[in-house]
Amino acid sequence: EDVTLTIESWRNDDLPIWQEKIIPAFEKANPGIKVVFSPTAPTEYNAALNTKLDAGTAGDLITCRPFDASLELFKKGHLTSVNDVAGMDTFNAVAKSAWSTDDGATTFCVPMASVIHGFIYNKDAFAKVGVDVPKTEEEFFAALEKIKKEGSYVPMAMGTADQWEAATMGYQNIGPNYWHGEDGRKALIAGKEKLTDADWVAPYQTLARWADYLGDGYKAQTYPDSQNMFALGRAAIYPAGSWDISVFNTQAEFKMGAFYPPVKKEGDTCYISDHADIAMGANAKSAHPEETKKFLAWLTSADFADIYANSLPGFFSLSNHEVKLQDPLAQEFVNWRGTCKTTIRSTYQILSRGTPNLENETWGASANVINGSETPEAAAKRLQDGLDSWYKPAP
Amino acid sequence: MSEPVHIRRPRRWHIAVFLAPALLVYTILMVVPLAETLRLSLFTEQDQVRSFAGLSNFATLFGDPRWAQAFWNALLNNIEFFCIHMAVQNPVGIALAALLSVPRLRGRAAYRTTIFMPTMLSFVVIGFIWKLILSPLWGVTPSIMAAVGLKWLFGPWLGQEDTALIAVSLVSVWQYIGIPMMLIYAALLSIPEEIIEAAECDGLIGVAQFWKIKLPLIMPAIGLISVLTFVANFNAFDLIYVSQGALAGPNFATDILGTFLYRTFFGHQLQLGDQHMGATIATVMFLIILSVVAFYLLVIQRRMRRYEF
Amino acid sequence: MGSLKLKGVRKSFGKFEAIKGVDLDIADGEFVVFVGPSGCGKSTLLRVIAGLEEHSEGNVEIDGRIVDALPPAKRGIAMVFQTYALYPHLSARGNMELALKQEGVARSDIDARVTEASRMLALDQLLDRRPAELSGGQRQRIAIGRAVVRQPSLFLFDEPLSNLDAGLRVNTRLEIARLHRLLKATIVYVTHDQVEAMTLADRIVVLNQGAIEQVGAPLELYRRPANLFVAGFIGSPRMNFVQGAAAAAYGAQTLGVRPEHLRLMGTGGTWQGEVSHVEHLGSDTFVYVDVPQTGTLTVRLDGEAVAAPGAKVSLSPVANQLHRFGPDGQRLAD
Amino acid sequence: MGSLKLKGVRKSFGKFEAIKGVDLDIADGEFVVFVGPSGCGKSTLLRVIAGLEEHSEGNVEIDGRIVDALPPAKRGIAMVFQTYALYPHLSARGNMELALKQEGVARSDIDARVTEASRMLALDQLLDRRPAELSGGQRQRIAIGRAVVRQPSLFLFDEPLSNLDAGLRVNTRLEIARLHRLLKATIVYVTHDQVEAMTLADRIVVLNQGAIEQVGAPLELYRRPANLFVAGFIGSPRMNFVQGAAAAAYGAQTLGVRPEHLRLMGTGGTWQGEVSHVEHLGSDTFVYVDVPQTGTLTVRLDGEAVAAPGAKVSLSPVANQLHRFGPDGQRLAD
Amino acid sequence: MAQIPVFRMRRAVVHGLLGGYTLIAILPVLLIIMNSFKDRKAIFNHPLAPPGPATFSLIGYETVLKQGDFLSYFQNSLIVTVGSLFFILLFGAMASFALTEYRFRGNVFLGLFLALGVMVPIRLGTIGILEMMAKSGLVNSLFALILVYTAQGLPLACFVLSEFMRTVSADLKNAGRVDGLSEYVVFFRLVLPLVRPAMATVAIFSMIPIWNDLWFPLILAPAEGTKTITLGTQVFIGQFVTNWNAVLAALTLSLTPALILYLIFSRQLIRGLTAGAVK
Ligand SMILES: Nc1ncnc2c1ncn2[C@@H]1O[C@H](COP(=O)(O)OP(=O)(O)OP(=O)(O)O)[C@@H](O)[C@H]1O
Ligand SMILES: Nc1ncnc2c1ncn2[C@@H]1O[C@H](COP(=O)(O)OP(=O)(O)OP(=O)(O)O)[C@@H](O)[C@H]1O
Ligand SMILES: [Mg+2]
Ligand SMILES: [Mg+2]
Repeated sequence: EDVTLTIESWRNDDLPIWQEKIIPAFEKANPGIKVVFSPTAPTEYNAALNTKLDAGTAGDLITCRPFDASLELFKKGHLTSVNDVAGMDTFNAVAKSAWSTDDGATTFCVPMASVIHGFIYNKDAFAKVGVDVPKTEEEFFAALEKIKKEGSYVPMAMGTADQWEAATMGYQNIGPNYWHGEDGRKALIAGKEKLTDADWVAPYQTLARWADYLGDGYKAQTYPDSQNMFALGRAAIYPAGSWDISVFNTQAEFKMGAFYPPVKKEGDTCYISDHADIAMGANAKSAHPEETKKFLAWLTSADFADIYANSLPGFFSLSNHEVKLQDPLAQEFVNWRGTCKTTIRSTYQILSRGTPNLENETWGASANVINGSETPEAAAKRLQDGLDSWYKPAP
Repeated sequence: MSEPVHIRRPRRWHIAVFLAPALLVYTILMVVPLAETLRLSLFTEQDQVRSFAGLSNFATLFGDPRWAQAFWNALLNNIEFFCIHMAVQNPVGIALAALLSVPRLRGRAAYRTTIFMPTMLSFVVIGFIWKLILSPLWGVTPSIMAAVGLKWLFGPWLGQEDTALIAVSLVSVWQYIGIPMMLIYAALLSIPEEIIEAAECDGLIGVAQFWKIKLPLIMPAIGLISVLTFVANFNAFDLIYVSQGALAGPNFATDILGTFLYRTFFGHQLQLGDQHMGATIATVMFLIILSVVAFYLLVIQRRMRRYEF
Repeated sequence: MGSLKLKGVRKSFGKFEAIKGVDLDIADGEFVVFVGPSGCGKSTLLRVIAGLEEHSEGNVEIDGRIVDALPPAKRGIAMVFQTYALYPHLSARGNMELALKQEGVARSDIDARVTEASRMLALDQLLDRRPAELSGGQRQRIAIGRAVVRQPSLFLFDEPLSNLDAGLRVNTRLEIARLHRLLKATIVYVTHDQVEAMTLADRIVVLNQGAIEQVGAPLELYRRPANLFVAGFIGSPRMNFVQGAAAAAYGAQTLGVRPEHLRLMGTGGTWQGEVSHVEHLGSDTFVYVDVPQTGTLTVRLDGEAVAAPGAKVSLSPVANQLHRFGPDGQRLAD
Repeated sequence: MGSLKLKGVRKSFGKFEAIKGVDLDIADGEFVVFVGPSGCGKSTLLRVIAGLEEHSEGNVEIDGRIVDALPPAKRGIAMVFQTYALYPHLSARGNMELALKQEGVARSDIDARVTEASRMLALDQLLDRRPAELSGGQRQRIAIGRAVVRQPSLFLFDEPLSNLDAGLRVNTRLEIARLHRLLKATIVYVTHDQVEAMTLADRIVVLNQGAIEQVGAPLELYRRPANLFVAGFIGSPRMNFVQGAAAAAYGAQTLGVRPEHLRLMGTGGTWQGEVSHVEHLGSDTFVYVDVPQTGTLTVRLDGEAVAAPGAKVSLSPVANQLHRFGPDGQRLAD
Repeated sequence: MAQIPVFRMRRAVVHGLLGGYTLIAILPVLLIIMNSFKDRKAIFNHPLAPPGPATFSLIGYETVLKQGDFLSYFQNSLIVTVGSLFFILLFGAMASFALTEYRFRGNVFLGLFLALGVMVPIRLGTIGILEMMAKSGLVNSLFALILVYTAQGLPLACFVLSEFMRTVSADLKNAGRVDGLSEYVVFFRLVLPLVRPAMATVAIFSMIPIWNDLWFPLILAPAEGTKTITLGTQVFIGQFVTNWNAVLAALTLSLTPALILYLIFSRQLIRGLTAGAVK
């Protein structure tokens, strides 16, 4: 008799792709196992999943958010170790770090994909206004100014209503250039740098300047609003996560290009956020541990890497399999891995473990800074104070 | 003549039979789990070990400036949220009911049905509808306001700290206005026709009649609605969660006790759920609501005159 | 001041015509009582006069002025409702004052009028109580007081005593009679109580199915009812109606004899019958006599008359107290 | 079957004692009427008998069996409520059948009983209507029918006619009297209507403030009221009470004279006075005479007596119809 | 005769005010429904215009209906809602009958005990409830939802029904008792039919949160076979957040059944609310 595995996930957007591509591929390779993809809205996912795990009714396979949220699940014994899953060696330590214990000894989720930040732009708009792809910050703001003057496009499509958009597409997007990627991030965790240091305040100062180039009423503009604004061709530049690519591919009727966050001065090293975002683990209470393991093992395969990356352009495989991307825009994003140094979002590892939660605070701070309701310095101080209240870096 | 004898009445088992199903379902599925949860407010957890903590969670909530600041912010917002309902929802609801109860009004049923309709919609739908409508991008509201020459008044209300709470409250008012309207309407109908006619004969018509005759007579209903509004507002959560997100932006300007509790209890994004602090907040909320309801039941309701018509 | 004229007043509720063309003249200071069976339109007519109900046709004139388009408050009337309709949230004083305040009457004047009315109705002790704290009779007096203070030219009363118990009813009835003598105001009064109608009215208006059957002084209606309906309606116990041969003997289609106008004798009366039932009230005795071919006749005897069911008796009507009606139900000339 | 015995029955609502120790024996087949002013405990006592109210002390015996602990359903009684209390969602037939069906009476038997009752009460045409579609009198008959079909040994009626209008009231009253003759059941009947009490009862029980004032046949109460309360309560218009010298002349603290037992004459009577008000009912005339030192006396005259307010008149009581009461309010031996 | 002019004036003002608010109440909903039938460009460029031949499009509905089994979601919602309402009304009516009809020790206490339920969001008890359901194997069954909603709806139902129970004539119940009916028969055959309008009122007030609830379907019965329509809609809104055709169509699809149910009940609702008034 067939065994049915249920996947818990917040990616309800991906439902059709799982149903039409990924699951059939797995089932074909593994007869006797049926898989059901059962997503929850992202806003409800954590609450629903935790409740179900506590009560023992969660699905067999758990889609893992990066870092502490999943680490906590592992500590509570909800997730099993995946060290023994065949094929785990296709991931390097960095890829696994988001789903491993602090000492790196145990990994509890199989990494699936990362996302990269950058800017997508409307090629037609750039041509019409006559601006080139900016390489430095100066050029970036010059371009924005020119587009604004010209008047037929909103220079940049972003809103602060949802808060996370400002933090993720704004602060975490441009920040690595200022704090020098992994160096800065690690120093912060080690307590050697502070959020009040110039390198950490600077991205907020830059962000504050964006306000002039956002659409009317950007304060009430939600993330879907921004997407629509750009997709409808009303805006020239869109601070993006690579996952936006698939949305725009189906909706935009103009040519698009992408550029990585402009650097301070010509010739500076560029840094990009290549953030381990999604992985999958096994529910310790699963009634079918064998089959679950089988599925996880399949996730490490080249097959899966190919299907996933190509059906969800913008989600880039974390494995070391060669994946040929068919989507040119996605390929453009991946290419930056060669040009720039990569890092992950600064707030995710360790620093959001306590209360107040640095990630959540960063959302508010980023939105406030753009809205002008808080100065970059005050925001930074507030964040650092919050962090200090519970975080004592190991000496 | 023989002495009267005393005979005991048999036990009334049927009372138990009538009560049992409701009490069982209610106790098992509601009271026990909730009590279980509220009990957590007296415990804390270190490394997956739960231990008794006395009132220290409450000390944290009120003593730790971060918790306290968030709590008071939520409480004040919640009070504002409630005040806006009291100031808008109930008066407008009463006014609508008063209009509906005008005698021999044509189309009464249609008005009533339509105005009650938003109450039937889910938060998801309402949150979404109003985000769309108020969205500067879609431009429905700006163009309507432009049509009446008020375009300059328009702003991204849901996104500004000083307007977001008011805007969300008004959406909530829009949604719930049908309830006070219906209840007051029923109360107005129960005023005997002859009292109204006596007032007509006495020269009290229209607004004067409403203030001097009807309003005093529906006071008990208004009291009831106020309490129901209070309870509903201090339990509210969904609408803000749907329209402003779990962080109740901008900058916690729309954070009320419900969202604060939810975020704390269940966690959010990278923030892990803290059942103990969540339960602490829930207990405080429970006490606030309980004390207001008790105050109403024991003090206000008893003083309020009820009229038998 | 206080005269009332109804000219061809009609009132329909949808298809149903509740008032079917009423013409009526009421002189200043008159006390007119509307009587009629339940549902005949008494209240509706009163409400049309008050302006609480819009009539469909005709005119209402108060003091020679057509008031059809005036709201109740502007008609110079005061109404006392069957259910009292006191404002439950106001004290007795508040109830009486409200209309005056609304009109903007000066404070001193208000006080004077309330004092006067409460003296007249013996309400002084009650002025600060609310309706809920008053007995039925007291409430009724407050309701009347509320009407009195407005000094209307026309009082309208809708069955004001029907909610009172027997004892109170007698007292309040006497009070209303006194009030009328005192104020000399015009009063239109609806009731279905025989005694009230007979004792209070200057003129009684008998309504039936929305139309006037007869208008006249109480004793006139009692003595000379214009038709079968009025004959049957006025008087208690009800008038006996005899048809067929017995009536033909008097040259009438229907012959009406009131129970108090039948004499009971051993033999030799006009009608022979058998006692079927006897009711002893102490002060009166009602004897029900089954007369073959004629039906049951009610006889009222004074005091404690002795009559046993089953006894064969003979009945005679008092000669000049017979009422003769034609085939159309109208009274035949005496 | 059908006898009822109350032994020292008391009933308190909290501190308030509504029934203050009632002893009463009612024989099988008797028609007993409870009268008394509003609030005196008539309904409460009836409800105690029915088992709807638990009494605080004493015993209720039906057919020699103490029923204190029996629920109403098991007492073998049927009750007719003042408000009819018909089941609004059931047809007339449904109302009558419900109890029988619930008892498990056979279908054929049910049909027989309903047919019998509806024949007796002339309900045949109404059986399929719901209460809302019936007039007050018809509803009352259904309520009685519902009681009748259960064939109880004891009927309880609580003011069954008080909601009816005058005409219907007379008819239904006669119907109940007939029913009693027909069924020979025991009936306990509450009313505050003089006429009903006098005409229906085998015995009247006069209650006042929760205690029995007097029990007796109607005419006995009329003729020999045991005390002032009963004297004032039985008879309409109310008995005149004279105190002071006028009463002392007859050797009494209070002298009672019924209005129908006063004779009006020009001069030479016992009391002199002035006519203050006259009410003409057609069949009777009530004359109110102000007698100095004594108060207002009511005189009932037959027919259309002529008497004008203001006239000086003289009054005499009918000799053997005087009621003398002592200082304690009790009747003095004749 | 002409109408009394004062009345006519007054009524015009009343209609103006009521009509105005009715627009406020209905316009947002109409806007959504209207735009769900338009193509993407038209939604954005002329949001206030009704769909015309040039702009009419059903693409949103196609997208939505292709994705999920709306009919089955609707059926689940219906079963849960109707089932819960049945138990809420039955149990609630029984309890409030006992509380209002009989005087017994603990009566007042039980009344207060039932009222506590409206003061804490039941969501907080989720873990306990879920564990209980898991133990009894009711997870992913509609029955679990029915049980929870019944518990959740009882306090308010008892509160409202008690008010109405008090208005049922005592004589009527007593007539039944004297007629030999047991307490159960009095309740089921006499009282219940008479409080039907009140039951409709409670039904509407209880129906709203049940029909619209997202949380418990998500936790207790998220399986495809037991998904409710609100949960289904929510998935769509998440999935097509930028595809406004689909979002508007999903919104329209999810709000229509609620409105239809409401229209069915609303007549009874009014009767329930005004039952005491118009005798
Ligand atoms: N608002 C209304 N709509 C329809 N019909 C009505 C309305 N008001 C009264 N009627 C009908 O008009 C008729 C007259 O009613 P009205 O109240 O005047 O009777 P009434 O003589 O006062 O009776 P009662 O002695 O019972 O008070 C009745 O048949 C009644 O059913
Ligand atoms: N449930 C109760 N609680 C408290 N007091 C009550 C209750 N029922 C009746 N009473 C009181 O008991 C007394 C007797 O009431 P009961 O109803 O028996 O009077 P009644 O003689 O039937 O009067 P009526 O002629 O007005 O019907 C009254 O004073 C009443 O106020
Ligand atoms: Mg009337
Ligand atoms: Mg009584």
